[in-house]
Formats: sequence, C-alpha cells, structure tokens
Amino acid sequence: MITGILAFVALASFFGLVLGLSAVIFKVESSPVVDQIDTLLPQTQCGQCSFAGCHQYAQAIASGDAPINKCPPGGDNLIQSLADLLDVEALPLDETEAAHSGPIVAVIIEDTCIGCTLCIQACPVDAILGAAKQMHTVIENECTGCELCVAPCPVDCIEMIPIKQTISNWRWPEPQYHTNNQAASTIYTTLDQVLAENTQA
Amino acid sequence: MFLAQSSPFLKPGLSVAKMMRAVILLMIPGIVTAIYVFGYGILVNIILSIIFALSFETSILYLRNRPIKTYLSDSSALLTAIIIGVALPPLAPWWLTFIGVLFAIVIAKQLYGGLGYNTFNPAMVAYAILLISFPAQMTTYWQTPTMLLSQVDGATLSLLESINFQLFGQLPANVSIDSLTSASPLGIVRTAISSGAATIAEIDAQGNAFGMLGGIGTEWVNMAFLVGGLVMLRKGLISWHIPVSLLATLGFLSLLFGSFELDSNPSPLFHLFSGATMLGAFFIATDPVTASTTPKGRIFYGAGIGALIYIIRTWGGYPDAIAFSVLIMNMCAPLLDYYTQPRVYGHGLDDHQEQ
Amino acid sequence: MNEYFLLLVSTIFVNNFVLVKFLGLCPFMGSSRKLEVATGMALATTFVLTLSSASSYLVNTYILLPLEIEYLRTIAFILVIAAVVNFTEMVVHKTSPMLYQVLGMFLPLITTNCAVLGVALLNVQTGYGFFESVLFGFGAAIGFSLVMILFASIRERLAVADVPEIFQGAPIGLITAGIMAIAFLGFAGLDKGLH
Amino acid sequence: MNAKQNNTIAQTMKEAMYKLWSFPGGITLAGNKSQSNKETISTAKTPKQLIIPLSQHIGQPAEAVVKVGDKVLKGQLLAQANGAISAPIHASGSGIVSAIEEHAVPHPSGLVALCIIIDTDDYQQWFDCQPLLSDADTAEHSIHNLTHEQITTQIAQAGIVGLGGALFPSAAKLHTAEQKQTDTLIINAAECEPYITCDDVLMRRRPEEVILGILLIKKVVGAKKCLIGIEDNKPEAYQALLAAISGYKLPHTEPQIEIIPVPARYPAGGEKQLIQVLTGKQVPSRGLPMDIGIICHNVTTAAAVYQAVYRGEPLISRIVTVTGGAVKHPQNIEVLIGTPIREVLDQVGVAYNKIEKVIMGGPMMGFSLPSIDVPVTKASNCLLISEQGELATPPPAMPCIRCARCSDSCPMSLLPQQMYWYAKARDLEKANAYNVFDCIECGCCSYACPSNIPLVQYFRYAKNEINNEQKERNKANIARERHEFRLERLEKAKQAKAEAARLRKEKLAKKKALDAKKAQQESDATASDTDKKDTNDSADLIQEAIARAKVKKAQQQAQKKNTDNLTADQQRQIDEANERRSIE
Repeated sequence: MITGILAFVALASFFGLVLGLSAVIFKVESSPVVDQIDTLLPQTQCGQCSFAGCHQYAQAIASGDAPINKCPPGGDNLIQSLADLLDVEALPLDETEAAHSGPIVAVIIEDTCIGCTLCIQACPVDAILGAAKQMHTVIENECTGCELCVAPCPVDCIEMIPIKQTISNWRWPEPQYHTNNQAASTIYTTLDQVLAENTQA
Repeated sequence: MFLAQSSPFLKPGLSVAKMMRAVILLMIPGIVTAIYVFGYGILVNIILSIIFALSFETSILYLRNRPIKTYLSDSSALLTAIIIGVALPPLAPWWLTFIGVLFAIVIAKQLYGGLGYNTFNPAMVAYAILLISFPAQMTTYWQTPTMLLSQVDGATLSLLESINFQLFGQLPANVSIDSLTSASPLGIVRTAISSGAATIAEIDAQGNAFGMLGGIGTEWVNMAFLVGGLVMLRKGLISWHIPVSLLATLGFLSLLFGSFELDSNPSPLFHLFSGATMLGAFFIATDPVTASTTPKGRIFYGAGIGALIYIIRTWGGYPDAIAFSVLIMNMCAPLLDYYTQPRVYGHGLDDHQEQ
Repeated sequence: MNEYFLLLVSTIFVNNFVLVKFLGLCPFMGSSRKLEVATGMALATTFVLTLSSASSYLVNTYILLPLEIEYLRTIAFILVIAAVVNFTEMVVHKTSPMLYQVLGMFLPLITTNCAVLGVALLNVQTGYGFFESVLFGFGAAIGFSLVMILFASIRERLAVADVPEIFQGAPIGLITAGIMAIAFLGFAGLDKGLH
Repeated sequence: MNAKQNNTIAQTMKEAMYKLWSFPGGITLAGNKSQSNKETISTAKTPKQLIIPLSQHIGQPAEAVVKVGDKVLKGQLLAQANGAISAPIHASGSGIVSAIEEHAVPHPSGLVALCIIIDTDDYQQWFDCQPLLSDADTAEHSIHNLTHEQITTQIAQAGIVGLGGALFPSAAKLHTAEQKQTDTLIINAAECEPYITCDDVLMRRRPEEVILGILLIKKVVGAKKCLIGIEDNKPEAYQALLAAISGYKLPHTEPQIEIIPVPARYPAGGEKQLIQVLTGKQVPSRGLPMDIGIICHNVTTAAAVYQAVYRGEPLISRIVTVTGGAVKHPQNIEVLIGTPIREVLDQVGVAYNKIEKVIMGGPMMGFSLPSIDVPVTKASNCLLISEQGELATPPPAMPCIRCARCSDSCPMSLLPQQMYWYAKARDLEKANAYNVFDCIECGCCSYACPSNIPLVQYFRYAKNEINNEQKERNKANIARERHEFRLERLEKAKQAKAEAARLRKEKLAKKKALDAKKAQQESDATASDTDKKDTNDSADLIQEAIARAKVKKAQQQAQKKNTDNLTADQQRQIDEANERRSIE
C-alpha cells in the first residue's frame, strides 16, 4: 500500500518535472490561426455575425465560441474554406439574418441626400465621401456592401444595388446539366430560340 | 438569361454504355470456355447474378430518385454481375449469388453513389465477403474440371440437373456432392506444399493439378480470357499498363522464388494460367473506377496486385488471391494517383530541358 | 532477425491494430477527413506509441515488478501515456501550430486511445523484452499510420462522391473501414506462412 | 492543282528532313477544310452600319477620340490605346459616328460592351495612309533601311493584335522581345482546328505578303532562327510559301526562313505545342515563350504587319472563314471589322432554316453566338454555321468513370479527371493544386470523354472562380486595412477628445483655484500690503487684454471699410444676395 503510494508519487513527480521542463522549452507565443481565419473572412465588417467586426468574429471562431456559418457575405464558399482550414464539418449557412444574394454596393441617390454625414459615420471602411451639408458619394470600389449605412440615413436615400455584370467580370457558370436531361435541353435550345426569332424578323 | 455552352462542339459518339458492352462482349470467349470446363453451373450463376443485380440496381435507383433507364442502360451493373457469376464456384447455391450481388451492388456500389464513385471493385467485395463468410461453399463447390463434351464417368451435371441443384439443392440420385467436386489446382498445390506432403514433382505425378501450361482445366479458361483481353488492348478499351505490369510482376516473382526452391514453387506459367489470373488481369483489375488513373500509378497498381497475388498464394491463407489483392490495391489507388502525377507541361523544366 | 521481421509483418498487416483488432478507431474515424491531418495524426500516434511502449516497459520492469505492485499496472500505464501525450502535444504545438490547431481535441484523445494502452498491456501479456516491446509498439503504429493514411485518401475522394444523404460522412466511412478490414483479411495466415 | 500533284507535295512535306519533337496526347480530327479552302478570297460589301467594339484585344479597352456626330474617314483613328497593353481602334469605313453606346458583341456571355457605331456613306474615302515602304521597293534592302522603332510604331499605330486568337497587342509583344534575348521566331501557320481555312487561304493567295510581314517581324526581334510551322495537310500553302521565299534571296549572313511541316494532330497549332514540336522546349508554366528565347506570331498577324508597313493601312478588315453545313457556298471572305454577322451571312448565302448553331471560331475552341446581330471583330477567324446533326449534340453527361481517356489525350499532361472531380466539388484549392491554370482549353479531354462531361467548361468555371476568389481576397484585404485605419482614426479622435476634455478640466480647475486665490487676495488686501505686487500684476494682465481687444476691433473696422464707398449698383447686388441668403 505505502510502496504503491510512494512509487506513484515518485513517478508522478518525475513526469511532472519532465513536463514542466518541456513546457518551458517548447513555449509557444501566440496562435496564428486567428489571422488565418481573418484572411478568409470577406472583411465587410457588416456585423451580421453578431460580432463587431471580422477580426472579432475570427477570434471567436478560433477560440471555439462561434460557429463557422455566421457570415452571410462569405456564403457557402467561406464556410467550405473555414471547414477545410479547421477540419470541421461544413455547416449550412445560418440564415437567421437576412439572406444575402450576390455582391451589392451602396449607391446614394444624390437628389435626396441632405448631407447629414450619418452614413459616413456608419461606414466601417470609410468608403463614403462628403462633408456636412454637402452631398455624399460612395466610392464603389471600396464599398463592401455591408448595408450598415442604409439604416442611419434619415431620408432613405441609400440603395443597395447589385454590381452590374459586364464582359470583364462575367464568369463561366458551373455546368448545370450534369446527369440531368432537362437542364441539358434548356441549354441547347437557347440558340435555336434566338435564331428562330431572327429568321422570323 | 442566355446560358453559355462551352466548347468543344465536336463529339465522337462515345459512351460509357458502349465501352461496357464491348468489354462484356470480349468476355464471352472466356465464359464459354469456363462453361465448357466447369459445367452449366457457371451459366446458371451468371443468369441468376444478372437478374439479382439488375433488380437491386433498379430498386436503389428508384429509392434514390435517379433516372433508372439512363443508369441501367450504362451496363455497368451487368458487367459486375457477369464477373461475379464467373468468379463464383460452379455449383454455388442461389443464395450465395444473392448475398454476393447484394453486397456488390447495394453496399459496394450504390451506397457510394453508384457508377463512378465506388472506391472498391464491387464484384471483388462480393467475392471477398462470401469467401470469409462461407468458406466451405466457396472452396468446395468447385466442380471437377471434366470437359462437358467428354463426359468423364458421367460426373457432370446437365443444365437441368445443375439448375435443380443450385436452386433447390437436389442432386440426382446416386450422385453425391463429393463425387462432383474437387479442390482447385491452386488449392491442391498449396495444401500439398504448405503441409510438406508432396513436392512439385510428386504433385505433377498425381496428375490432378497441372495441365499443359497451368492448372488443369483452368488453363483453358485463362487462355480464353487472355485472348479477349488482348483484343481489348488492341481496340484501346483498356490501356496496357495494368495487365502488363500485373502479369509481369507475378511472372517475375514466381520465376525469382521458383529458381531458388524448385521443389516447393510451381512454375511462372502455372501462376499465370491458373485460378483467375487472366480474368483478373484484363477484366477485373482494369476496372477504371477503382484503379489508379495516372500512367505511372497504373503501373504501380498492376504491379502491386501481381505481387500481392503471389504473396498471398504462396504464404497467405487463401489459394487464390485476386479479390484480396484487387481490394488492397483499390485502397491504395487514391494515394497512388496523388503521388504519381505526371509532370505537367512547363513545370519542373530545369532538369528536363537540358537534353 | 527473421523473428523481428515476422513481428513487424504480423503487427502491420496480419494483426493490424485498426482493421483486425479494431483498436484505436476513435482517431481513425475522427481525424481522417483530410490527408494532411491524417498524416499528422499518424506521425503523432507513431511517436506516442513507440515512446509509451518503451516507457511502460521500463516502468513495468523496474518499478512495478520489483515493488510487487503489478495490480496498479493499468493506472501506472495510463499515467505514463498521459505524460507522453502531453509531451507530444507541447512538441506539436511548438513545431507545427497548424497541425496543433487541426488535431485540436484529438491530440489529448490519444491519451484515451485504446491502441496505446492496448500495446502496453499486450507487451506485458506476451512477455516481450525491451527491444521487442519497442518494435511491437512501432509496428502497431506503422500499421495504424498505414491504414490511417490510406483511409484518409479514400475519404477525401468520398467527400465529393454522390453518396446517399443518410450515408454521408461517418456511415460511409465506417462501411469503407469495414471493406478495408475485409481486404486486410487477405493477409491472414501470412505470418504463419512465412515462418 | 490536282489531287495527284497534291499527294506528291504532301509526300515531299513528309519526307522533308527536319528533326521534330512531339507533344503528348492530342487527338486526330477530321479536317473538314476542303469545303472552304478552294475558292479565292472574296470581299464583303461595306455594311450600312459598322459596330466597332472598343475592346478587341487583351488589356485595357481603347479610349474613344471621336464624338457622336463626327465625320470619319476609312482608316481614321476612332479610339487610342489606353496604357502599355492596349491597341487603337480604327474606322473600317467612312461615315458619321452615330452613337457610342453599349451593343451586343461576340462573347460567350451574350453581354454588351461599349462600341462606336458608324453610319457609313457611299464614298468610302480613305484616310491619309502613310506607308513606310512600297511594293516597288526591293524587299530586303528597303526593310534593312527601316529602324526597329519605325516598324514597331507603325504596328502599334495600326492596332495590330495577335490574330491567331490570343489578341495580345503585337507591338507590346515585339517590344518585350526586342529587349530580351530572342533567338527563335516561330510563325504559327499550323491552323489545326477543323473547318478553319483562313490562314491556309491567305498563304495560298497572298504568300508574298506573309513572307514580307515575317521579314519585318524578324527584323524587329533579331531572331537567329525563323521557323514557319505548318500542318502537313496544307500542301498548296506550303508550296506557295516556298515559292514566295525563293523570290527573296536573303543574304547568307541572314538567318533563313524555314518552312517546317508538322504532323496534323490537334492541337499542333497551340502555341505551346507548336513550340514543343519545333524546338523540343517547353514554355515554363505561367511564363511566356520569351522566357526561353522564343517569340511566336501567327501568319495572319504577319500579313497585317505587311499591310501596315507597305500600305499604311491599319487593321480594319480580316479574312473570315464562313463554313458549315448550313452555308451554301463555304468560302473565305475579307470582312470589315464591325460588319454585323447577319450581313456577312446574307452575302455568303445561308439556309437560315437549317441553322443549328452559329459558332465563332472553330468547333473545338470557339463559342456559340447567342445572336447573329453582333459585329465581326479582330478575333473572328471563322464563322461555323452548323446544320442539324453536323455537330453532335452531346447526350446528358454521365458520371466520370475515371477511364483516364482525358488525361491520355491531354497535350499538357494534366489530369482532367482529378481537376474535374475537385472543380465539381468546388474544392478550388485542390483544382488549382492539380494545375488547372495550365489548361489551354483545347477541348481534347471533353472530346475523348465517354461520359460526355463538359470538362472544359468545368475548368473555365474553376479558373474564373479562383481568379474571382483572389480578387475578393484582395478586396477584403483593402477593406480590412481601411477598417483598421478607421478604427485607429476613431481611436485617435477619441483620445484627442479625451485629451481636450482633460485639458479643459485642468484649465477649469486652475481658473477656480485662481479665482479662489483672487478672492482670498482681495479679502487680504485690506489687511496687508505685502501682496500688492501680485494684484497689480493681474490688473496689468487685464489691462493688456482689453488693449488687445481694442486693436483687434479697430483692425476689423479697417477691413470693413472696402464696403464703405460702394456704388449703388454694388449695394443693390449685395442686398439681393442677402435677401437670397435669408430665404434659404
């Protein structure tokens, strides 16, 4: 009995000593995971995840306090990359917040704007130009489409519009007709329809 | 919106179904020879197997709400069924076929997503499961190779008698199952060698294992499958990598070890022309879905199967090893693909461009 | 020499810890979704298994047996394993933060990995000497790593397969593990046959 | 030329002793070239309206230099190059600029782009062309007299771009080649895609133009070797070029132009494949031929260079192969850039009711047009008007069975089966790891696929998505920086505010203290005289402040004085302004 206790105390102290030493030798400063998560996030700073900004959300994910599906602007692609990074199951997007469809930008209707600067204060990325009593403008390239400026506007002069599709931002769609007979026929008849109209004209 | 269709707009009339049917067609010489050597049981197996396979496939497709006609007509289930039918013992009872096909089509194929997604060769999964679950039936119900036409001692069953036995378990009066069956040549050699009962020369003297080239009886079946396989190669249905590397490795290993101990190692020809070697090399290992796909990967894949066949036949617990070898290499295929990617144009030029 | 070779063949293939003895299934299923993670896990487990089978042998031979407290063996081994795992965790954390993040909860789980305790107990049971114990632990770890990596490469492919919804994820993984186990039965008798 | 002669030429081509290499994969396709390569090159009429897109090249779209309503002459500059990688656009006919607006252009998306629309007149008067040379000059000598600068400027001003399909501004390419060590000039005359014969016919009918164009390019890049790669299924073109070359005896010191027949196997005309076949070298991944001392130009580009230098004409027309089952007389026709395709088809004669698809480019790499009311552009080498059943409509795709026919046919040694697997699963990182960006989209894999999977589209999709993701990532990084900057700014503002509040508070406290002291002093003053000096001090301070204020007031009044002696008119204006202000 006593031998057992003594032996275990000795053994445990020995291992404790080894572990204590290695804790000093293999000391780790900080976790780069937060930064890696933060790079993946879309940086809209929209707060739809219920955190103040993307970095805070990244910290919450890294510490395990938040699920990976809280970011509507990032969509399914983001969830997939986060799942890959953290090796967890991809979850469906948590759509308790408003559904997010395609990239959008804010546009100020200039006739209505009264120059109150409230939207400028709301913009998380300083993408709105203007001063008091002067008309404001959104820098389209810098706008993240977070919609944070819409609510503060007292005269409802900010609209969220989808980014226009042009030849330079057009992308090949994912083939839709895989093993699906119906979809295939819709694709192949499109030109027929166009030509039919042309020949009739 | 206008939906863009991508180039190319030229397509030759290729299809998966055509490929599968061509493979089935080229199996016919082997099947006919197998029936000739082992009796009508093979035919019964194949027909039962096809019926079971198509009904399983249909019901799963129905359950999964997939276009039944499109997928049934790709003939992949048909090919799996035929391979199972040929591989099973000629006197296999119907329920053996049923269980085998159930595992092949439902578990190994459809649960993985159907054609193109299965990781393991369905027919070989079926065979391996049956072999470990029903070793008695799988090893003893091999009809003695007797050549239908010669009717040695009347020890073959007619088509009707065969159906009667396989479906209802009834043998004609005065015929016992033992009088019909015998161990396969590979089995005879293995048992004799491993127990030290006889040397190769002594087995040869007994005359129940060695034929002209390989195992007695099975050599003809192997030869017929070889012919079908060569035609497949010629027609470009399969690439040469897998069968050639498989047969070369098997031949080389048996030559290597055979030259050390002649007494306990049968000749390379025996290995090549016994059991299911040729069927395996040309029709089973070349199943594209479960094999490796890169040129180098296919060579390693074939060589791996060849080596495993030799190892398990010689030192393992089973007389023939096509199924296990194929399954083990199936497991390795994704990794092989990953590590044997060909050098892409314009990559790693430094060591290449110095010609 | 031949004996050691056979011991390795036996532990890696014929009596594979995962596929034949069904030990260590937790990390086998848990961290095999990605190849890199599985490789990391395999490395960590190899390290832990080899180290813990060596140290458990030492603890058993030089502490438990002389003091005649063999009845405390299981607890003592768990203590040894826990210490080794903690040590490994620190090493991994320092050398590969990404792997550390990815292995997450699985790393401490090695502590309760039955394969590790299994190896230690089987060593004592079979009465292996020091070198044999280490080799046994190492062989078991190699066997574990082998199937772990193969399994992960298959699962990466399965992730994009059109698997019926209710079978996606763990179910099809278990079915795959089952078929792999069947395939490994092909090695049965190899250790005796080679003898 | 009859068939027998052709055969003998083909034989000589085959026997020509050149050391050739080969590329992996590739497929053998039926040529379908004989329909359109027999006749001479016809010329299309000038249409009533020309629709000229501003972006007909890789790089920045050109900048319009004309306004709506301007009268332009044929060949006049409409839009100038915008940046280093860009090309100018010229009027392909004379008339009035009726609009500069968005119009449907030939693009797989069917989307619109900015175009200059010209209503043509009946005169078709040319702009003043300034050629550097004329046909009367003897070739070698006159080319010798030109400087590199002169030639490249002429090419740049003519708006010449890679007419083989790459559409890279040729001047920019030549400029880089000039600076790097370029030892081989390869002229791509392979034209490996089925149906297309515009290069073939160009070489047959205008071989001198091609050769002179090549000599000009050769002069600029200073290559030690010049190879023309031509597929061995074009014996007439081969013969014509040979004859043309023998017309220009190059001095022995000059590198000779060699015409090298290459085996006809698709895609032998792909730039990378042709380089591999002719030189055995490979272009580094994501690199340029220039990196291995090679520059590649298309024959049609060479002919355009000739036009620019010898005629002074900018690139305002091109030869288009109009072929396919629905075309009554398949032929090659020289069309002005900007001509609506409908007018070309009307002129060639097309059975509209038989049309199944209208494809711009070849059947392997072209794209089907959503409408025929789009203009011919610099890129339009072929219009393939297929009839029902000519181009097989692929049956619905089956799952991939990993048969590896795609990877066996891939000329880039890629693994399409893996790239497809991951593109389909949207695992773009993996698709990228399998080098999807090395895909040249030649279509061999899709052609070889027994499951009829639209592989090329999957790869285009994957590439687009990866690029887009990269773009979004960059945007996100900028957004993060801006956000962090903003936070910092707010933080600073907050600190400044807090600091200001603190200072105010301190001041207040001081003042209070001072007041208290003062009160103390005042009460003490009667009692004691010792502190009198202090009181005097503070009194002085107050006096000073009052004085300062007075001076300031005086200054302000002095400033105000400019409104003192105003005219009545000025006063009225000021009053009016004040009135407006009060209303507002």
